[in-house]
Amino acid sequence: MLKDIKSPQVKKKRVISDKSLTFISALFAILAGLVMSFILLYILEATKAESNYALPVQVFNNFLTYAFKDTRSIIKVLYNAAPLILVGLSVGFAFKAGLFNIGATGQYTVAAFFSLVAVILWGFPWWAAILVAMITGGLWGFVPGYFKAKFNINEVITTIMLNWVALYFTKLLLYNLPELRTLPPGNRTDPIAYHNPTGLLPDLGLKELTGSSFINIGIIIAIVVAIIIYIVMNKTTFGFEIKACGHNKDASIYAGIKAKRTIVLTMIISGALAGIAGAVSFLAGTIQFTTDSVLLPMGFNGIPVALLAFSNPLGIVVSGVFIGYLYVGGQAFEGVYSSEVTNIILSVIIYFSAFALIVSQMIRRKLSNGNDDSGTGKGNIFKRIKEKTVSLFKKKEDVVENDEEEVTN
Amino acid sequence: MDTVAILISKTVLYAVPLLLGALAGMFSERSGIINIALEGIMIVGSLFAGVFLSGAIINSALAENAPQLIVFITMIVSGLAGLIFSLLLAFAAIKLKANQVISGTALNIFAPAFSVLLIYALTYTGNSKIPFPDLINLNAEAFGIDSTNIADWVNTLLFKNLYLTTILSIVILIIAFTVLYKTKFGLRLRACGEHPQAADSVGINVIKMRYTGVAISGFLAGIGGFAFAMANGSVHQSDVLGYGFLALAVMIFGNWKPFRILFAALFFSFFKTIAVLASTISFLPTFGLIKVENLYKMLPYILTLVVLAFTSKKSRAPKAEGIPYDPGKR
Amino acid sequence: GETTTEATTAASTTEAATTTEATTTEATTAEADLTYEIALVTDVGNIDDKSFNEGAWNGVVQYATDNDISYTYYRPTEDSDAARVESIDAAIAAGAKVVVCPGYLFETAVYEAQAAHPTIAFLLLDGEPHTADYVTYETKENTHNILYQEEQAGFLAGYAAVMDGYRELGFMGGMAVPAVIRFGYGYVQGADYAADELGLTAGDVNIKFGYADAFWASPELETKMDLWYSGGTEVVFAAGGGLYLSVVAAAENTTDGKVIGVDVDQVAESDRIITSAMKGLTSSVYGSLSRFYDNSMTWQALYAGKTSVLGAITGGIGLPTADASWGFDTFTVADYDAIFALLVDGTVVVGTAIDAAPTVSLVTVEYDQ
Amino acid sequence: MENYIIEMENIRKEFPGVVANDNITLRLKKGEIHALLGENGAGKSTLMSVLFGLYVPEKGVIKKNGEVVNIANPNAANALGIGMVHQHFKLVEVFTVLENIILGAEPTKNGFLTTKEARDKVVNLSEKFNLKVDVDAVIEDISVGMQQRVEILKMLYRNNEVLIFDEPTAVLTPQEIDELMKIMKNLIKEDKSILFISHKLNEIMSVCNRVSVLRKGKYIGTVDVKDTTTSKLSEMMVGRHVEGVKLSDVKKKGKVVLDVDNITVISKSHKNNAVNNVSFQVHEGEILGIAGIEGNGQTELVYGITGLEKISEGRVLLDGQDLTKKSIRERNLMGMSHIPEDRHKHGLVLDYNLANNLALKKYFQEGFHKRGFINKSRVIEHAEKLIEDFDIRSGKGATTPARSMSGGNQQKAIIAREIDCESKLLVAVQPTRGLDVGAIENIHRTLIAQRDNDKAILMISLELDEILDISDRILVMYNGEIVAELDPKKTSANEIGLYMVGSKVQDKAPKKEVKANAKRH
Ligand SMILES: Nc1ncnc2c1ncn2[C@@H]1O[C@H](COP(=O)(O)OP(=O)(O)OP(=O)(O)O)[C@@H](O)[C@H]1O
Ligand SMILES: Nc1ncnc2c1ncn2[C@@H]1O[C@H](COP(=O)(O)OP(=O)(O)OP(=O)(O)O)[C@@H](O)[C@H]1O
Ligand SMILES: [Mg+2]
Ligand SMILES: [Mg+2]
Repeated sequence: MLKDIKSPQVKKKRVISDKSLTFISALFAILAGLVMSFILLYILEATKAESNYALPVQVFNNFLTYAFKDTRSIIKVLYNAAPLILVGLSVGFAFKAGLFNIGATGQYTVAAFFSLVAVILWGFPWWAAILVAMITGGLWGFVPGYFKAKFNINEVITTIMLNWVALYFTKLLLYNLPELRTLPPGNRTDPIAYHNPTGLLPDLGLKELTGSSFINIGIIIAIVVAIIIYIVMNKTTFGFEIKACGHNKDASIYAGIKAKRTIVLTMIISGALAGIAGAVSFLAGTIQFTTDSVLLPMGFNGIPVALLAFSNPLGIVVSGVFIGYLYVGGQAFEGVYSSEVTNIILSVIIYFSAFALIVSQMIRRKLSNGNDDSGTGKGNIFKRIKEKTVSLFKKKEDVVENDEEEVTN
Repeated sequence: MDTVAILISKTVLYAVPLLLGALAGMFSERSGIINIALEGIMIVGSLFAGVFLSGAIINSALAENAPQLIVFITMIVSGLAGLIFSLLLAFAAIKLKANQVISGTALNIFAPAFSVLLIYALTYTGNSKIPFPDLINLNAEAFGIDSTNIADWVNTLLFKNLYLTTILSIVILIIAFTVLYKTKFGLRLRACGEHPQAADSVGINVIKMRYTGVAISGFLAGIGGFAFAMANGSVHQSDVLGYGFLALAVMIFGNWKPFRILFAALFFSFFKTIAVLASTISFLPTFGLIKVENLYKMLPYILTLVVLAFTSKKSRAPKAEGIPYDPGKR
Repeated sequence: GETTTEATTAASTTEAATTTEATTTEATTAEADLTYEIALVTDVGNIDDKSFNEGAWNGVVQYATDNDISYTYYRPTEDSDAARVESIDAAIAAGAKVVVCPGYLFETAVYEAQAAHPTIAFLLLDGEPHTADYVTYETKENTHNILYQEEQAGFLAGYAAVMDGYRELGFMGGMAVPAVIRFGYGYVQGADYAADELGLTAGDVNIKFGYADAFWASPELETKMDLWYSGGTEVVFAAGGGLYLSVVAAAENTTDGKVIGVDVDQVAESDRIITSAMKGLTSSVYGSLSRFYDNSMTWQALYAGKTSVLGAITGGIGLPTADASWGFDTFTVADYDAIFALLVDGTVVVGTAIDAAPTVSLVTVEYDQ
Repeated sequence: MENYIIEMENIRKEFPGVVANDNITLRLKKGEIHALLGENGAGKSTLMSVLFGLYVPEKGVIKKNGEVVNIANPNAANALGIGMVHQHFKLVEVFTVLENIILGAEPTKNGFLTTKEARDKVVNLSEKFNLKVDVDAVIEDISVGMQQRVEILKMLYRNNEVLIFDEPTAVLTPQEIDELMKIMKNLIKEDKSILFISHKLNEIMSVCNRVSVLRKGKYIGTVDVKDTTTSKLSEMMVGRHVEGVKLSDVKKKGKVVLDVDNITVISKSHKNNAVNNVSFQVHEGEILGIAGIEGNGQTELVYGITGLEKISEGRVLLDGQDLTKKSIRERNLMGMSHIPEDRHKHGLVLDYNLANNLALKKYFQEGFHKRGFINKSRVIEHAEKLIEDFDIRSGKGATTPARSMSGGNQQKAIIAREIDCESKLLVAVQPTRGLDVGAIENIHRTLIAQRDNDKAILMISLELDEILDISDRILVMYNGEIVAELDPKKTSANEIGLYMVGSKVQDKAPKKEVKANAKRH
């Protein structure tokens, strides 16, 4: 009865696999971001009274090579990457369960604060402080999870609300815990080393060696956690349940999965991950918590990290390092233009990654409908993708048909 | 008395950007597109208001003679800026069927950076602010009332924080309501947000409708951004301090309905104002805490959560929101 | 002298911009290799913070422009000593000969950097190099520190206000950081001193005292200021970068609310600003840079490893006395010169302590909770 | 030559990987009722969607009254007087009947909606063709039958002369069907022309003038109804001879397996109880069929039994064990299987592959995981076995994404999974919904086989023939209550129909007085 449907599908798979497709579209997005930013630099230069078009080229070149100047720059990249990866995991983990945790920043903030309380006030060692952070972050994640499960309130709203609650909550505590800020001027937490060196993330003696204060085991923690999450997601029954809920809540309930419980658990874990990120950031002993703190951007940066990796835990490690690089390399723009260029790159990348996969799936489908020899050899794929994309924006029906295997993240 | 007057007038003042933002969100979501980019769009609106004011008009005679006209023109400018910016979301979400939340997030990251860079392109400094020339708010005199003849608190209550945007936002609210419920466009827009296939089957161009919905959204959010900047020390500072996200909350809180949104905006704004005054209003307890205002600042958010929890049963999002329209799907 | 440079500093963003434009382009065409000789590293935030960064930056821009020297600024990637050190290194790598570090936040960073880069000159504003734990203080030969006696500027503002007949005063600081606190406490002492001089009785003068926790305008702050003014406050000392926007806005909501500006002569910003507690941020940077270059790019003995304290004596602080900037009715320039003289010759000593509120006899200060 | 009002010539429409319509030619005479017959996926809906301008064909021309016309979108179709009642209704649930009817053709006075004359027009139409509707009722509150009448009114309101009905009878009672048939005849009198899609041959025989048959997207032929028979038609449709399955033997019922004791389920959509003090039992080796019009509480009854919804009163016992308080998983483990009504909502995780879907009720059991780690190879083996046993066809076997499978095969997969659980009780809701005769036959065989080796089966269906063919016992549900218990051997579709609409109530059935439900009829 269905041969007519069957056979073409088999053909289609020969064109190009899902994995490589995801990869290609991510690359495509990144490329787009870089190109855009380069053009932007030119425009900025052009607006000047006397433009010097050698400048953008140089600056962009600096940007691309910035982090490879020396070991310290590379260390800085990894230093940025560690929390980015962890927050990315937080957001990505929730995505997999069909939840948009825009509140990672709130969870990150609260957890970071309590990790500092743990080391400064309670004299905890770093690993214990990370546990504290996981718990507090988890709590902050629990609330939206519970609201979603119990009242079916959109987690986007609850998490946004809780971000602000987190901000004022931590401020209030910081003000009322003067023991945290004994050194002048007294508007920021004391350096950890000042109270409790065991609270600092170990640097394995590399601080001396490299002379960089940005080195610590944060990146290792991040990678280990990423691997754990990957295993949980793809190898365990729990991961099976989470993804099932993410794809189709009703079906999971029907199959006997406790969907509500799963949602709450997911948010708790997601919060805990953001929590680890907070601890890793602040236990590095570099930044401090201040009374004028605004919503910490790090929490939001997790979103692009996750999106760029299509929420794949291992992919997140890569995208985390990549975006970590953007922020370090972005300093090349400072002074000459403005480091905001980095965020432009970032936003363009996310913008494109929002539809890159879908578009490329459409393209693949069109390829597969075309003659069979299609897809042999990547180069020719790209050629086709190019010409198809062009046609895509012209023909109406083309855009219309994508019902199979849409990514739900 | 004065305190109360201030409380009320401020509540109204800061409800305006929320109201506009939430109405913006409403139009987009009623057409089926989740618009999480309100924050970014508001920033762009405020940005172009700043550029326009500091650039074109600042030293023209108009400014003295017809300040309110300037305000009005600026509203249009910021609205159009928001509209154009929002088309980026529309294109990705409607034409390319991108995940709407993701593309919205992209816009939110883009806007503030873009603002700084535009200012850079205009001034070659890394500045992030454009101060507005002080736009006269509508004082009593503007209504031919001599403010010296009326009680101080009345003056505070009515005129101290009255901007053209305040009045026009009420007009916009009423228009929004009429358009949504009393016109054929509104009926079709809502149909697209509820059941696009049905709309399509009776010959409504869903794509066009959704573009329009998002465009209106962008226009209103842009104005909202201007209203915010004007209320906030009348300066554009490449940031709307999260009011875009709050507007989103207000919209949901208001159950995607114009007048409930008005209520929600006032509710929210009221508690935000209370919180600010906390440290100065004597009758609010301090619990022996330093900077207790931070405690009260949590209030509006927590209260919103509580209210949402109670009203969640009744709350009902447009059915097709967030789902890319796909005629093939059955 | 001071006043002239002060005048130029008052330039609004746009003007400052145009001056910058010229140089940026020159710099780039001349030095397409992206090296900059004078570097400023911002503590946190941007060079338009209407505070330390901006004041110092304007000094850099002006000196570099006048003398056609390449310059730029760097923004640390995060609010940490490590990042500030990193930016300093970056600046030096890009050819900086002198690095301007505005703000006490740099104390630890400069402590490290001055040792790491003995051949590079550092100009540290509002602080002195020390270790993170505040145990060891050391200023090396290649570093020059400038401290400002904000308390004196604040004192003059408070004194002038009360002498001019204001009784209900307010102080809104950006954040409880040393410079701001000194402004505030000086302001309180000045008011108290005036009250005593006028023979007022306790409680005649009241001061509301608070911090905004931010150097920028916000709806919250404006609302709060509205309440202060409507609660009877006549004049508010807005000591914190961009937050004056909110204070002025609130003042303009009242019929006769007044504002006192900070750092630079801000009278141009609004007719509600009656005076400004100035400190020669821009001018001192300008001055130091010129001395540095005049002395073949090293600190001369007078400054090398030394801290200059800019106050009444050096003319580093004060109120603007030009007619245009003089917003007082009964309080005259002559009165001002008189009290100023007392500060100079040390008859009047303003307390500098910032860890505890100043003890006052007559004014009642209501510190924000 | 004949005067055709519509001619579709050599239409070709492709979907990704599917040729839905392959060079199909269809001619509709003025004033005739023309049936379009075919299996699932034969391409009927697609062809009609092409005529209605929803899809643009790759090849072929459409003529109206002899001239070639271009139907790019539904507007164009409307302009040409072509209207369509869709298989899955296209109504905005939160809108009123009137709003839905005028949507897209709204009367306005200087920009503003003016519903006055629209209302009058609708009321007239509904009287003229006696299509009873409550103009101001909100769609989500009204019965499926009324929703369909709304769809018809939509066409009439637009003065369409060519009317397309896509599987209109699938959801109706015999009475409603007769009603619809009358309506269609009236419409012809008003010289409309009708295209009528159905799987049901007897309907076609009763009203249609001619039949065109499609198979796997290809055009098979067109015949006059008067010189053909149902068996000829079904052969044309499926390509082989099919005879529906019927229960032959009579088994004596074994011990009670499912005991539903006086349960009540509160409705989500309206204030009355969806299920009202319902009691019945299902025995070993019997198929108990529950008949009823959609929306009379069957869905909620099943939810109550399977645990998808809480029951407010009463108990449910399985093999004497009370499972009222038990979780869904516990119920499954205690021996309850469930073929859900909505295969896309409940039955499958469409984005999971077939293997995972088949493991949906096993993954947590012995052998499928070791200490929480899923045993992938085991999952695949298990899937391959079921695919083999139940002949589930799909592109890439075990790893095919469920979404890309056909309705029929998706259904097979679900049934395979549920039967594989070897539960004592199988709750089968709409087991053959929208499937073609071939698939139906196949599934009915499976169900009967289960019954024959002493499983208890509770079957809920809207298809009366199905109920009559394979039930040992029939209950009829109306307005949340059981209104009749019947013996399939001794009753008829018509009798059941009368109970289904509540116009006949049985005394021997456990009966409560029937609450009038404002929201219905
Ligand atoms: N939106 C779509 N996307 C992909 N394929 C489709 C789509 N709609 C239909 N098809 C394919 O076209 C073929 C014809 O589908 P169609 O719905 O016309 O069949 P049908 O005869 O109406 O079946 P049924 O009796 O179930 O309604 C099916 O095999 C299906 O695979
Ligand atoms: N997204 C799709 N892609 C490919 N084929 C599809 C798709 N959706 C439906 N089909 C095909 O269209 C035909 C009818 O589809 P559908 O899902 O409507 O089956 P159905 O039996 O009609 O189910 P229902 O009664 O729920 O409509 C089936 O052959 C199915 O394979
Ligand atoms: Mg069909
Ligand atoms: Mg069907």
